[in-house]
Order: sequence, then C-alpha cells, then structure tokens
Amino acid sequence: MRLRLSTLPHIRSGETTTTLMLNVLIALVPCVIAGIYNFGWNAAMLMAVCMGTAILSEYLFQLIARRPVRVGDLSALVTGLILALNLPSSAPWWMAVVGSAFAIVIVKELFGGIGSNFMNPALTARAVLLASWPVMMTAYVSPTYWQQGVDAVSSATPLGGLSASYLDLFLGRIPGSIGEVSKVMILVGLVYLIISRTITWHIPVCMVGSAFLFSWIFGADPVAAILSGGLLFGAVFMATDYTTCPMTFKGQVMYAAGCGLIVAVIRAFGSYPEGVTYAILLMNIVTPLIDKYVRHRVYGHGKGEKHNG
Amino acid sequence: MNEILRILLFMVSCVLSHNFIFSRFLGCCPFLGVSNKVGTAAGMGLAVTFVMGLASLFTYVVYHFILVPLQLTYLDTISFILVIAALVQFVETFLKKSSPSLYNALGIYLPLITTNCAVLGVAVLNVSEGYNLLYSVLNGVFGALGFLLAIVLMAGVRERLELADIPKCLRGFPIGLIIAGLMSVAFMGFLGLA
Amino acid sequence: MADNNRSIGSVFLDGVITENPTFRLVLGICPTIATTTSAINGLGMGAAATFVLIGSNAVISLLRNFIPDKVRIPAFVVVICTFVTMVQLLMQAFVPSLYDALGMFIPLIVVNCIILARAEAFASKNGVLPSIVDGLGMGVGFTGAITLMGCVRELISSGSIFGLNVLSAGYQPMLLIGMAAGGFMVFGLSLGAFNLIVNRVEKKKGGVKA
Amino acid sequence: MRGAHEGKIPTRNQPIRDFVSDRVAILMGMHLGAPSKPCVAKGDRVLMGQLIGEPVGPLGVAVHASVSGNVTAVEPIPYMTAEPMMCVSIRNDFKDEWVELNPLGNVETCDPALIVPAIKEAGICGMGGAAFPTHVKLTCREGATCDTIILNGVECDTHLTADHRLMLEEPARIVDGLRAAMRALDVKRGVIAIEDNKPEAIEAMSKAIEGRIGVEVAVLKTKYPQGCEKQLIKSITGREVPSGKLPVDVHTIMLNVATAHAIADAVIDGKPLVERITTVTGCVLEPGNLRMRVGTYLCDAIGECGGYSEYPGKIVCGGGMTGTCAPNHDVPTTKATNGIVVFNKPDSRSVEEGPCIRCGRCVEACPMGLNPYLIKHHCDMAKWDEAKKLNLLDCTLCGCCSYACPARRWLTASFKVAKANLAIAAERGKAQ
Repeated sequence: MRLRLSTLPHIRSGETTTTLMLNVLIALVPCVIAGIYNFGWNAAMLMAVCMGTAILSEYLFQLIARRPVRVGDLSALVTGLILALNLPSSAPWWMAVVGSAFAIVIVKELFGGIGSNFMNPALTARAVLLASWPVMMTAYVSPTYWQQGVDAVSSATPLGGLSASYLDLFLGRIPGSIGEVSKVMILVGLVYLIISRTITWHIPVCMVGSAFLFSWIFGADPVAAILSGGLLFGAVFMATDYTTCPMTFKGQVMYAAGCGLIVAVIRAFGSYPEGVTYAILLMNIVTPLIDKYVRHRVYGHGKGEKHNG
Repeated sequence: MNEILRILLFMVSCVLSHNFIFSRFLGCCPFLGVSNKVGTAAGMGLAVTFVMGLASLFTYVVYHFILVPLQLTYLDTISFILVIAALVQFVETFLKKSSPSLYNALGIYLPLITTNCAVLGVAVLNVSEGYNLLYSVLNGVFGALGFLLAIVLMAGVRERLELADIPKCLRGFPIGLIIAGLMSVAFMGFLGLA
Repeated sequence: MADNNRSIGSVFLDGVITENPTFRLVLGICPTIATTTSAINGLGMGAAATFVLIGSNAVISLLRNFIPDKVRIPAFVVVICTFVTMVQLLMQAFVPSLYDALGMFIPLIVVNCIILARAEAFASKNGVLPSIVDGLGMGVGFTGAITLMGCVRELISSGSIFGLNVLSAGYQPMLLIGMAAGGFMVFGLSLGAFNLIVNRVEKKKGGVKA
Repeated sequence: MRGAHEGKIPTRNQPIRDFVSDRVAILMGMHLGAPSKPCVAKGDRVLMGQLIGEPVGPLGVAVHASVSGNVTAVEPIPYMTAEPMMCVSIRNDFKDEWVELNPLGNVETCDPALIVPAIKEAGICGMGGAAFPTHVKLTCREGATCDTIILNGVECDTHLTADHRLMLEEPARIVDGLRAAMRALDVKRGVIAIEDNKPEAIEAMSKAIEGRIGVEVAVLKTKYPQGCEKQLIKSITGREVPSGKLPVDVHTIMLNVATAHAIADAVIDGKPLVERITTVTGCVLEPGNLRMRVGTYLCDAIGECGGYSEYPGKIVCGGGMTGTCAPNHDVPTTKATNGIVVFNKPDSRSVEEGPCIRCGRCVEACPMGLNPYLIKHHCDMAKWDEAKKLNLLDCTLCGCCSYACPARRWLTASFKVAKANLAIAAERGKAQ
C-alpha cells in the first residue's frame, strides 16, 4: 500500500483560480447580453475579438518567453471581456486587438503574468486607447432599441451633457460603453459575485458610497453621478480585481473611498467627462503602499509591547 | 478670494496634472535610481522638495535682480547651476551643524540633487513661464511634492514587484521605465485639472 | 592607465555600442524621453549633446592637470555650461524651430549625466585626442539611440519618419506613443530588447568558446 | 474561516464503542519531549497499567502497558518521525488484570498537593494533539500565577467527533477532571469552551456542572481555528498571549476535555492513561468513535470500522486540517491520536502550486493577523530571516491560509520548513 505523505492541511476549499475567474465570467453574462441587445452585433464582434486576442497573445507570449502556459486559468478571458465591455460599440476591430494585446503583454505578462501586474490590464488598455484614439473612443452610440428606426449615431453621454431620467440611466437607455450602460445587469452580476463569495461587498459599496458623497459635496447630482458613466461597472468588476486591490478589508475600504473621491474630482474639475478608469488606475498605484502600511495587527504584538520577542 | 482659489488650483496642478515626472519628464534619473525602497524614496523626495523650494527662490532673485538689470540673461544656465550647486553645499553644511538628525536622514541624497534636472528645470521653467516670485516658489515646492508623490508611489510598486517573476532582460531600468509609462497613463486622468 | 593602450577605433566603438550611453549605461533618461517624440528632435538633441560632449571633453582633458581635485566637479560643470550656452545661442540663431521644439532640454544638457560622467571617467584621465574621440563616440551612440527611438515613436504616433509620411493615409496614428507615457514605455521596451540581443550574442560567444 | 467543519456528520451521532485488539505497540515517544526509557524486556508478562517506560528529562512522561499479556518485542519500529522509534509490543491475553492502583478518591475532598503527582504518575499528556506533558503544564513556574483553567471542548478540526461524544456520554467525569486541576492549582475559575454547532454537548455539560464550584460553560461561535490555544484564550478571557510567551503568562492554562477525563481517571481511580477515544472516519465502511487502548494499530482500528470503503490514498492521524500523515497503516495510535481519517486516492492527490493572485484570502483567513502570501514569497527564496521579520514565528501552522488559497499555494508547508530552518539556525547560534 502506497500512501501519500503531505503536510497539513489535508483538505482545501473548493475555490481555485480558475473557478474564481469563471465566476467573474458568469457574473459578466448579464452585461454581455444587455450589451448585445442594446448595441447589436458589433458589440458581440468586439467581445469576441477582445477575448480571442487576449487568449492568443497570452498563449503566444508564454510560448515565446518559455514560461509555463497558464491560459487555462481564464484570467485572460476575463481581461479581454472586461476591455470589450469598456469600449464604445462603434469601435473598430483593430482597436480591440491593440487594446487586448497591450493589456495582456505589456501590462500583465511583462511583469510576470497573473498576480504580478500592478495595474488592472483591461483598464490600462482602455486608458491607452482613450489617449491614442480619443475621438473614436468617445464616439458613443445610442442603444438602438429605444430609438426605433433611427440609425445608430454618435451622441453625447449623460456625463457629456445629455439629459436623461434616473430610470433611463438605471435601465441603460443611454449612450455609453457596451457593458456599462445597463445598471440592472451590473447589479445582477454583483449579486452573483457576492453570493458566490468571489468578492466581498467592501469595494463596490464603499466606492459607490464615496462617489455619491463627494459628488454631492462638489455640487453634482449624486444619484445621477452613481448611475451614469462607468462607475457601477468599475466598482463591481474592475476595482475588485484581486491582483490590483488591497489585501485587507480595511485597506480595501480606504482604496474604494479613494476611487470614489478621484472619480468625483475628475468629473467635477478635470478635462475628461469620465474619471472611473483613471480613478481606479490611480488607486491601483497606491495599493502597494496601502498593503505595506495597512496590515492586521499581529496577535500577541502591539499595544506597547511591539517586537519584544 | 478668486486669487486664493487660483493659487490653490495652481498648487494642485503642480502636484498632479503637471507632475514633474509624468508630464514634464524631469528628474527621471533619481526617480528610477533611488526608488527601490519606500523609505529611501521618501528621503530623496523630501530632500528634493527642500532644495527645489530654495532653488526657485534664489534663482528668481538672481535672475530678476542681477541678470536682468545687468542684461546678462544669456548667462542664466550657468548662473543657475552655480546657485544650485552652492545652495546644495550650503544646505548640507547647514544641516550638518544645526540638525544632525535631519542631516542623517537627508544628507546622503543632497550631493545627488545637484545633477537632478528637476532642480535646474524648475529654475529654467520659472523664467520661461514668466512666473512671479510667489508662483515660482510654489512651482518649486509643489512641483517637488509631485516628485515626492511619484517617487514614493514608484517605490511602493517596485517593492511589490520584487516578488514578481519579471523576464530577465527587463529587470532593473527597463521595467522601471515601463512602470513609469503605465503610471503616466494613469496620471493622465488629472489632465486639465486646474 | 590601461585606457592609453587602446586604439582610437576601439574608444569610438565603445561609445557607440558596448558602452552605449542610452542603452547600456542608461544615462540621460529625461532628454531621451523628452526629445524622442520625433526623429528630427532626437537627431537635433543628439547633435547638440555631441557638440557639448566633444567640446567639454577636449577642454577638460586639456585642463586636467591644472584643476585641483577638490573643485573638480564644479570646474567641470562650468566648462560644460559654457558649451551648453554656446549651443543654446547657436541654435537660437540658426535653427529656431528646433530650438523651440527642444525647449528647456537644451539648457538641461548641463545636468545630463552622460556629459559629466564622461568628463569624470574619461576626459580627466586621458589625452586630448582620445577624449575627443570618446566624446564623439558617446555622442554618436547617444544620437543614434535617440534618433532610432525618435523614428519609432514618430512612426507610430504620426505615421511619418523625419516628417515624411511613410504609412498609408488610412493609418490611425497612436497618439499615446508621442506622449510622456509612450516615451517611457518605448524606452523601456527598447532597453529590454537591447538587453535581450546582447544576452543572446554573449551566450553565443560563450557557447563558441566552450 | 468558514467551511472547515466538513466531515463530522458520519460520526457525530455514533455512540462510543469499545474496541480491544489482540496486540498493541506502545511507543516510547508519544509526548513532546525526550522518549521514555523502556523498563521491561521481551518475554516479560505485564499487567494492565504497569509502568513499561520511565520518563526521561524535564518533559518526560511515564508510559504504561495498556493491556495485560506478554511482551513480544522491545525494539524500534518505523514511525512518522524521521527515525524509527523505540516501542514495546504486547500480545493481549484479554484478562485485563490491573496492577495495584492508588486512588485518591473524591476530587473535591482529596489532598490537593497529591493531585499533580498523581497526574505525573498516570503518564498524562495533552490529548488534543500536541501531547505536552500535563503535569508540567499544571506546575506553574516560580512567580507565575493562574486564575483561569479553560477546558477545550471546541474540537474545531474537521472530521473529529471524539471530544464531542465524550462530552455527551461522560460529562461528569470531565467536570471532575477540571475540578481536580483547579484544586491542584487553587484556581477559582474553570471554563468549558464549546462551539455552538454542538448543542447536545452544551446541554450535557451544562447539566453536569450544576452544583460544582467555579465551573461555567462558554458557548463560542463555530469558526476554525477556534480551538487553537491562543484564539481560545482570547475568546474566553479577552487576553492575548504575547508573542513568544506561554498561556500561563496571561494567567491561563488550557486543557483538552479528554485530558480532563484522563485526570479524573487518575485521581478518582488511580488509573494511568491507557485508553482514549478516537474518531475513525473517512473512507471506512462503518465510521465511528472507538474507545481504544493506547498502541492499537491503525489497521486494526480501521478493520474494526468495517475496513476501507475505497482504496486509501492517505491516512491522517488527527483532523483534516492539522493531522499528520501516517506512512502506512501498520503504525500504532498514541495518547494524542484523536482521529484516524482515511482519504481516498482522488482526495489525496498532490495539488500543483499556482502563482499567487493576491486575492487576500490568506490575509483575511490568518487568525494571527500575518501576511501569509508575503511570508511565502520570502520562504520560496529561502530568505528565512526576512520571513522571521514578518513574524513567521507567530504562525501556529493552523493551515487556514492553505485551505483558503485558490492558487493552491503550499503556504503552511513552506512555513513549516522555514520554522524548522530557523530553529536549526537558532540552535547553531546558541551552540556557538
């Protein structure tokens, strides 16, 4: 009889990196459906191109750099899909290709692959695309189904001056990026993520709360502020990216509050109408410092008897 | 009231939107060279803040009260660099005598500052932008605080990346530059903040 | 001094390739990023820096036996500064558009670490001719590196090289590469690529030996 | 941490049943501290409870025969330790003839000064897993005082139900043992800690403490590792054991409920520790809680439970979180074996380590407030001193971080290696 010898523990939780990524993908399904329903087949094409490029570029990089191929963990798919949902539906296919390849190769793999990147790959790619092709990245198209018979035309977003009712904002009857417009579907995704214990409530709730508070302080309509733009989508799917958010709940609360503050500041004072992408990226950069200084107190240490052992 | 608001916004824009590293690319050498540990990065940043504040003050005085009246403005570069070198030397001696603890904390960074192009850069910038005395000093101090912010954030990221499996040919400067580039992308969010 | 035995050619080649100031020594990061937005800017910056390098190397090498060790660095800075001011005035007079494009980075050549480093490491220890050649080699290396990066960045960010459109009209320029962020990234990636090539070459050499 | 309470259902309602096998192999090193010295020879006839191993050193514990019969061998056998361990094998004659016993009688009236010597003579060591000599624990060193004794009835590890059943079936004995320990140290407060997922045990213990002096039952939230010494002390007393210190430094002593039961046996009946309750579960046909003699072979115990239900891949002595792997099923149980868990092949497969995704689950799971992911990175690079700076030495090896890690990183395993390396370095430093 040959028995295996191993150190404790002998049991593990059922969660693996792959199941967590799969949970995120499942949580994104409502947004995907809403996106395709609202914006038509070009949206579907962008998602397919982004996910395909992401997977392919990760595979090729790992092959060429002679690193273990970890495409199976699905994280590249998540990155690709989130990037696609952050694009306007009118974006050309090559932008999706450049964006996903940049996200995977430059932002993630060059730093050592999954878990080593310090900025959210999908968001960084979005910011890069926005800086590179500002006109095409802000050519938002109105969802087709509430303007029956009208050809898709570029139009202003609510943050860019379009007036829309709360209900329109909530249901996504507004122009915007593919994934961000339908708040209902984002909330469905959030509920799934929390029930499946993929994420905790800390980041989404604190980020939205802080954006609400600071928008109100800066004189904007706080309800419209949290319902417009990519705030909700960012708070649920992007600020919660494991690798780039702090480790402890306390740190996460600080991080999320910072995100909300920067969103409100950029919207109120900056030259961009939308600040969620940058707010999250900036707090991603602060995260290593938060992780360094916001730690749990070690049992048996502290309270004036620090490091006496 | 309006003037105060304008000054406040000027300070914020010096730190964030016109960040010395991310939008003016000045002071990149210490930014990449002294950003391996958060502690040392903060020391360097503080020393730079100290010197840059004083340097903008003195170069302003030298430029507007000596060079301009004597019509020697073409000697600005050489006089600025001499003022800065003398200033650094003076600060070093002064700190050593008056505050040894501060000297121990900042002393080792001071000699490096002479060749920090942000210090000379802020002097040249103040002249070319035509700032008055107040704005020159504010530009120096808050520009340096922007440098401090950038270098501390950079050090945080690099400390974390010590654990990462970065491809061999990128370790050190190359990855540092790529990090700086990505951080610069994020700082674009502050564009137009003023 | 071992350096004295080396041929002038090898001193020159050192500066261009094996000790390339940009890719191997990673000196002068700020002007590299600031002036590689286009090929012509890179070339102009490189030429200005080369001029200062050669001039300051020559003068410092001449004066090397007269400068007391203690005030060595300030003396070097003064010499360098003189040449920088000369370049500044010359450019202002003859190529004003380039002068405007490079802006404050011309005066900042003073604090470019390449120049002070060569003064300290080479010119203060060698004769005039080798020092001039060293300055030339370093200058060419620096100019070559930043012109190359300038070409890459210009090509991507506006579809042209030295102002000539080389890509089809349908090309959508990637503006980011022309910005600070693109500068950092292109520099970082080229540095990585250079390291990769050097490592490969060295490995091959080692392989042949073994 | 949630989810670590798996595997208790098959045995939690199984009454304790007696099992005596025809052979026992009694190890000399069942406790923490130097192994005892065998004092019988091959061929001797021994009686039940007869001293067969004399304690060695300050942490030594006496070893007694757990059956009556003939000694068949006195020789080292392969065990979980690196080197084979000295062992006395006895063939059981099923007569269960006891040696002459010296009971102290009623725990409330006996001479308190005699209680600790009686415990020492009975060879009792901690029965929750660590096997620390109980008489040493109950001898407060000079200057230290103790005001609370905590009985650990938490049994927070997975699969185990032995303490649970003991509390249900013999609560009075447990309280007797606690009272004996309290009287020995003149402690006024005794707390029996039970998690709220064992309501029957809470009820039984609450009934048993009626009329006893200074004893109370504390109900705790179900949460692994509630039963780790440091966490339990914090939950009950609100005190934190400072890093590198012992519970007695915060005036607390903790005993397992099974240990208290053994103390009662030693004081009231004068019986040495020769049997204990062990949960046999996992891939066995009839999982149950067995009262077995110390030194029963694992294969005999598993056979008593109907044998394997699946081909075994791993046999663990202890619970699923903190147990130790047995090299094969031909090793005997010890005084500290509270469970035998058989895992099938698929469940014992080695998991491949993935890269850390920084999800923070380990940080939130660590009951000590450490940063397991960070310590692990330093351990991987063999930077033991860096790991030590991150308070590696406070790690209790509870396994929470490894359990929670979705990247399946071998956190606890690395920490164990790192701690061993640091211990060797410290030894070397001391020697120089």
